[in-house]
Amino acid sequence: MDILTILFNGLSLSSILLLAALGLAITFGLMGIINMAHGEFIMVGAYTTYVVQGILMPALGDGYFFCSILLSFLAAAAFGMLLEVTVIRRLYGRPTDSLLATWGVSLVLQQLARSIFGAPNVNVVAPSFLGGSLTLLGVSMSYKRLFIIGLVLLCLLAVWAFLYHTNFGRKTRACIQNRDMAQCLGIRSKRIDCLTFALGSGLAGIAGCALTLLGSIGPTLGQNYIVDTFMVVVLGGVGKLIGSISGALIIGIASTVFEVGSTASIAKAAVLFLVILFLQKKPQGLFALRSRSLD
Amino acid sequence: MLEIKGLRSYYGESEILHGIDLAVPDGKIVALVGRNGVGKTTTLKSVMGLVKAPEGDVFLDGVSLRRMPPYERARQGIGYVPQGRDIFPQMTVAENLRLGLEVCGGRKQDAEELYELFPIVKKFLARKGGDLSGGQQQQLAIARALIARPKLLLLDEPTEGIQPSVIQEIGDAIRTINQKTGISILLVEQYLDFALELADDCYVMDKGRVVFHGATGSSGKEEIQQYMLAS
Amino acid sequence: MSQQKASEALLSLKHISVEFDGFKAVNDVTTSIAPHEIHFFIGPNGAGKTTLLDVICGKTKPAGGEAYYAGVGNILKLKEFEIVKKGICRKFQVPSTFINLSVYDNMRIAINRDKSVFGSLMMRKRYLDTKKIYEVLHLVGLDKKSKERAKALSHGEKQWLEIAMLLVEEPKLLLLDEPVAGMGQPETEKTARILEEIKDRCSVAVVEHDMNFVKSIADEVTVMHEGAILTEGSAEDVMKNEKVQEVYLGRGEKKHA
Amino acid sequence: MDIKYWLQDKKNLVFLALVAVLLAMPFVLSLFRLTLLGKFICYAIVALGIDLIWGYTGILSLGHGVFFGLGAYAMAMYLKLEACGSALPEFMVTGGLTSLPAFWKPFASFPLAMLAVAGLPLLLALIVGFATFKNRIKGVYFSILSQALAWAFVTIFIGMQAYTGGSNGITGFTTLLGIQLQNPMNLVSFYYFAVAMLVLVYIFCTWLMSRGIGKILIAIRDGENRTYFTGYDSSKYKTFIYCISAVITGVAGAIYVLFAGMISPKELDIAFSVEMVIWVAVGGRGTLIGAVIGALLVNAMKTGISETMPDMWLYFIGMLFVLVVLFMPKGLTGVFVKLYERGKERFPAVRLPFGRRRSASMRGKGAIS
Amino acid sequence: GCGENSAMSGGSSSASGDTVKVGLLHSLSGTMAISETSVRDAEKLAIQEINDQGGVLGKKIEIVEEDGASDPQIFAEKAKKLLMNDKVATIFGCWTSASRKAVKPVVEGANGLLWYPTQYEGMEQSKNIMYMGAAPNQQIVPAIEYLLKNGRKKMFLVGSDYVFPQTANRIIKAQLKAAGGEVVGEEYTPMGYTDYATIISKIKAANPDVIVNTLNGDSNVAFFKQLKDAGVTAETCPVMSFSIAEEEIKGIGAQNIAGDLVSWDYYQTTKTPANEKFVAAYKKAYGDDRVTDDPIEAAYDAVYLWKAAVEKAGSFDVDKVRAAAGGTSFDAPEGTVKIDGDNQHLYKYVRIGKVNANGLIDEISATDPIKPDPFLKSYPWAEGLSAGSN
Ligand SMILES: Nc1ncnc2c1ncn2[C@@H]1O[C@H](COP(=O)(O)OP(=O)(O)OP(=O)(O)O)[C@@H](O)[C@H]1O
Ligand SMILES: Nc1ncnc2c1ncn2[C@@H]1O[C@H](COP(=O)(O)OP(=O)(O)OP(=O)(O)O)[C@@H](O)[C@H]1O
Ligand SMILES: NC(N)=O
Ligand SMILES: [Mg+2]
Ligand SMILES: [Mg+2]
Repeated sequence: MDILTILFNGLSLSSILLLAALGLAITFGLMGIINMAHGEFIMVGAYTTYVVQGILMPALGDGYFFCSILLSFLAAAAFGMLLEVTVIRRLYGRPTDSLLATWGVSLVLQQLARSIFGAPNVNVVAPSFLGGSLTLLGVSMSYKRLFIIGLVLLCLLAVWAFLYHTNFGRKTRACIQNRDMAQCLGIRSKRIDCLTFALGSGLAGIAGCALTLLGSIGPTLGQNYIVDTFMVVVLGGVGKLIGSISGALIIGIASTVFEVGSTASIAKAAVLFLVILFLQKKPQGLFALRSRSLD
Repeated sequence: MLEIKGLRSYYGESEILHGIDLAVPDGKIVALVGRNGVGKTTTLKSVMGLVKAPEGDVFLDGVSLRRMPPYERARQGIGYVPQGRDIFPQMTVAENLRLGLEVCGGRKQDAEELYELFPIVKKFLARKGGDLSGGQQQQLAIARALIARPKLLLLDEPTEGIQPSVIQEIGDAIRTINQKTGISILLVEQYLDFALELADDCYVMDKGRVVFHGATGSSGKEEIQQYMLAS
Repeated sequence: MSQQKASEALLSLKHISVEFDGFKAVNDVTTSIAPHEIHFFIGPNGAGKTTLLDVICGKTKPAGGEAYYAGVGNILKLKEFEIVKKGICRKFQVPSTFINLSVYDNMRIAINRDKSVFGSLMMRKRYLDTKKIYEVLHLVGLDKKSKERAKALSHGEKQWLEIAMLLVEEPKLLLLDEPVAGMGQPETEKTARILEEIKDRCSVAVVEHDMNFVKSIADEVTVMHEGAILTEGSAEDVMKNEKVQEVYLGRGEKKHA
Repeated sequence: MDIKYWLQDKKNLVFLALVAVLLAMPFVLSLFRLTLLGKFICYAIVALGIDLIWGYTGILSLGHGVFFGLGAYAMAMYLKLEACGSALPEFMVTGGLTSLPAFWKPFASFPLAMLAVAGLPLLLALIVGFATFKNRIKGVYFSILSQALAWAFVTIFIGMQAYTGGSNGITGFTTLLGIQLQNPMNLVSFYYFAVAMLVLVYIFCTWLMSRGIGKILIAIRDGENRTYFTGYDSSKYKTFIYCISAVITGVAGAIYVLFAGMISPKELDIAFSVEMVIWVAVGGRGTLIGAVIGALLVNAMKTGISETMPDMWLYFIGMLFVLVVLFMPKGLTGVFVKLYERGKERFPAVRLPFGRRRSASMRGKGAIS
Repeated sequence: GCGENSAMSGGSSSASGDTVKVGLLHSLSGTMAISETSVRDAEKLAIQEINDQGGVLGKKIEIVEEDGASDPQIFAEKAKKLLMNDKVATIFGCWTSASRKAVKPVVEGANGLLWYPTQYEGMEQSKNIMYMGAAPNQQIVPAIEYLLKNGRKKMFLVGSDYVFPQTANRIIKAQLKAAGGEVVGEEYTPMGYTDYATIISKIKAANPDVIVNTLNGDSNVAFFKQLKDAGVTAETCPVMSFSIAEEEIKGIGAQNIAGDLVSWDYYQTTKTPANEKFVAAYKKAYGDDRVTDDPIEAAYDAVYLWKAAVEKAGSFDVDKVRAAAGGTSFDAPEGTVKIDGDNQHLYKYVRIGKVNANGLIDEISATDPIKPDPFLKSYPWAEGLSAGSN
């Protein structure tokens, strides 16, 4: 296999990982919530796409997919908001507790999907303009993968602009860093937290929508992404977007390279061990947040 | 301006303030002093709504703050400089300042005046708040509270950890601001001389109660000092 | 400083520099702390005083320089806890205690002599230790709160607890970062008394902005400015220094009465 | 340890009462239920191990299933070889092996297998703990890392089918040192053995936490950086307690195999590892007794609900976790302590000293520092 | 009061009163619920039908259902519970080999009976299990023969890192070696794996005549979607799958798999009178959008075969039912199936199928019932693959 193919495959895998992890980079990386239900939010996005397809495809044809990106975002965001208001809100600053509670939530959401859509997988028909692939320099690049790379760049840009170049983003970061003080500056921290969490969840929804292009849509869909997405965020360094980007790139490309030389199982285990080893050198991830304070 | 009436505050089950009465008249600087652990910080936090205070009430310009969450209170025009500064450590100095403007909707406002008062803040605009030295953070915290031009400023030990020359500057700054803008100030201080020199009025606290209230004239000063030593 | 003094110093710092992303927080600092002296570090906010203490106690690794500790040698390569075991204890600018343990347990953890895992497996309540803990707690006025969780102490009380924890450890060199910040007049005086008292047993390096406090007990004062040493000497001497007055004390230093 | 002192702690008395109930169970329960309870007791032992590192030290491991699995696999390998006699285990044959792999050979010996039950978890914990804690990997980083570790181990165990039985795991045991595993009387003996181990481990844990080290672990949980400056090498403490916890978990895994009659990589998995933590959370972290009660209760409920509502039980269990975290942050033990203290206030006459010694840890919020 | 009672046998006390208890043991949660819930539904349908017709030996069947939760250890525990606590007459359950291997010692210990509905890798035989799915010689071997016959000699093997695929591929390799085929690649991916870019690149580089796919569950969806986009078509290089039936095709999307090959004993389109009735009944019970497939049908058959065996034995007693089971036949949707008394597997039809654009499968080649040979004893090339019955 030539190097360009490996590179493209790695890049493609990275983009998928990043898309799946982007929401987590916000809810976990910035807000400190270990959201074990993140995978289930991805699932919500995927099922939303399925439902939207059923309703809109007859009318809009392939165009339904663009609606479903938006609606997946909104649906997952709505779930996120609901979760924030009922559960997460009480758990800020208690990361382990957030982990346990969201684990419970993930069980409930999985079962909910089973109750509503049945246990078997459902199918989403990808828009026809994304079928097939482009061959460039001898590398066959499927349009779906190119589309996902584009989508993740777009999401990144939006999130980055939002967090670092809007008032809301600044308020978000303030709340995350010191909730009480933010309130004392007139910031409605509860609302901000809620919206931020909804944003992170919504991004998971977009990931779910995009993943219908490549993978299955079923109640356990989210479980496949839990370890990978957390690794991406942790490897990059919690709290840094640039960290998550490089985390995804490293894991994606390393997985692909290993897989070329060995098997998928070995590659998977090897990458995990590699990340674990790497963290020994850089315990706070690639892009650590430095801080002078004790603890 | 600010009126505290019969305020009782709790941390969990334990009552810390046993009925505080205190008033900050319009445009005046009022000092609140007392030994360690008597509840000064708790009083300020109660005004901001950060601790449980089921009994008593706080009025700002006659409006009861009782049912308001902290951010509402801030929007009523209270600026707060907490003990320990509470700078946002991962944000730049500039961003910390911008956040000070949230109270009035995040509109940009001229900060030149503040830069004059605290040149250090301007010098380090691009540095992360958490990397500043203790004293630098303190100055940033005051600047952050002032930037939105509040009606009432709550200062919790603003001289803690500040170099002597800057203490004087802070003192001057407080006085200047007070005179120029008519802002009212409630100042908690351990550094008695500093407090008494600035304040028009002084309250002494002990064990969750106000034990003395008087003006800071030369006669008052001695009396206050006595209370401080005796309590 | 004289060559002779350096040789008998408890700790001598040589050409210490610290950089943060190209910013020199401490720049080629050379000084020493003699046995049984109270050595103050003063200087403007951001001068690098806290950073210097960070270097001594192992929290920050310097870009260059050496720190010789009597009988041990260069300590900059050691880990924090190893440095503590050599008898250098540190109080932080923001009080830091074990908030979920009682005041008493905080003290017990500090007083424990054998700090290895095996040692603390065997750690027992010893009558003498308990007695000493209460003595020290009494000294700082926290004996009545010995059963309180450290979380429930006020800012000033936490400062005291931290100091008390250092005292029971019987260090050879005590590093104090703004010990009287947030303390009232009487407490400040009490701190001064305590420091004078323990001076017989150890050296103390103090960072402080309260000039009265400095004047009352300083044996030696080092003034730092922008990462470097501006001047050194007795409290009287340095306060007379014009440059010090300009960058640090300001016009009406005397008001600080 | 002073027995009088030990008995003064109400929690220990509760434990003794619980043990009395457990001892009576063989006379009450059917054989099937007794085996089930035997499994739960193994879980309770695991929970004690989790409580040591999470409840007291604040290290959240999401990969303890690996230690459980290592202990269990060590036992299972021994049992399998005993069951197969001189023949090759069938999964090796289907996997294409013609002779027993070298690393299996020691497991033919009972003493060596038992050594491995404790030794393998210990070795792994030592390596992982030493490296990660020394490098100051902590908090969520450690949790995620341990989760990845579990994932990697599961992948390897499944992938090496010819050597580990793959996703089938190892099944089909007959005897242990010639004792029939399925024989009812023997199962009752195993049950009593499990209870004895629970008591032993519990006493060991209370002893450990009553020493100075208990306080120091809490100090590490609440302010690890400060412990360096008080002269403690916290990484050694963390490695130590992590190893202890791993060994306890491994031993529990080995006993568990006797009741389950099999082991599969599912028991190394993240889901199972998270469940372990949840048992402790439900019972109340940092109390030991809470861990035991939590493990027994959660599993009893899980079994009960899934038997009555096989389609719906996930809703109940899922909601249980959420509700416990939200409304009982200190778990059941916290609720009981509160009720007890309320009662004490109301009826001051019946004042009893409620183990003040450990109260600090009980109140701990137990965040991963 | 029921007639015959032998205190030691697992089944007898279940048949007290007017009902007889049977256990249904499938994963209703976890990853395997995707496949197993439908199988469970088929069993319920059969039971419902039997009860409507008056039950078995005059007794209505009472269902005790348990969730195996996709965890072998839970399967073992629940099987124990069904046998020892509920004293069910028999168990219909499991899907994965892992769950079957876990339940096997339990049914053997308590002398219960498990009716296992799935095709599997063979190399096993237990007197306490009735194997309703295809043995390797009823699915894998004929499929490979079919491929070779059609000139597809270069094969690329893709499977999940799991027992069935690994064993199946060992069989295939042995078979190819004997028959002159060639394996040009062999890849395994962990369960739940979703990114097949690299493997597809490897496949393209190896340029096989056919891909032999033994992936399990979710991975199939990802594999086919991505394969299609990479331009590997059924015309140039078809995929022959062993774990994909109509139900899975719904999740994959017919457009992604149309034209590819499968090998089963039964399809929804199989033309028998019994199947017409079965498909109609299944859709009536569970909705028109549901499909039937091989494991669903096998599970359905299992209940009826059990009924036939019980009636032949005149008893629910496991030993008697087993003794009577040999030779018992049923007019199943796939045609008449018969229990082989020697190894308790079924005589089954083998049908090679091609996925059509509607997501159903068209039969393109079929055989008469083949005798089950789980250990492939009748194939000389398979010597050394099995370890005897264990
Ligand atoms: N989070 C808390 N939980 C419980 N008790 C607390 C808490 N914070 C403070 N206290 C208690 O409340 C009392 C008053 O504390 P407060 O911080 O208001 O004192 P202060 O007057 O500001 O003292 P200082 O000058 O030392 O800052 C103290 O005795 C302290 O023990
Ligand atoms: N981690 C860091 N990253 C960047 N700059 C830092 C960092 N730590 C310290 N600094 C800078 O180094 C300088 C020295 O800081 P230091 O805390 O040592 O001052 P200080 O003398 O203790 O001041 P103060 O009296 O206000 O406490 C300051 O300008 C500070 O902003
Ligand atoms: N036995 C199977 N198909 O897993
Ligand atoms: Mg205070
Ligand atoms: Mg400092």
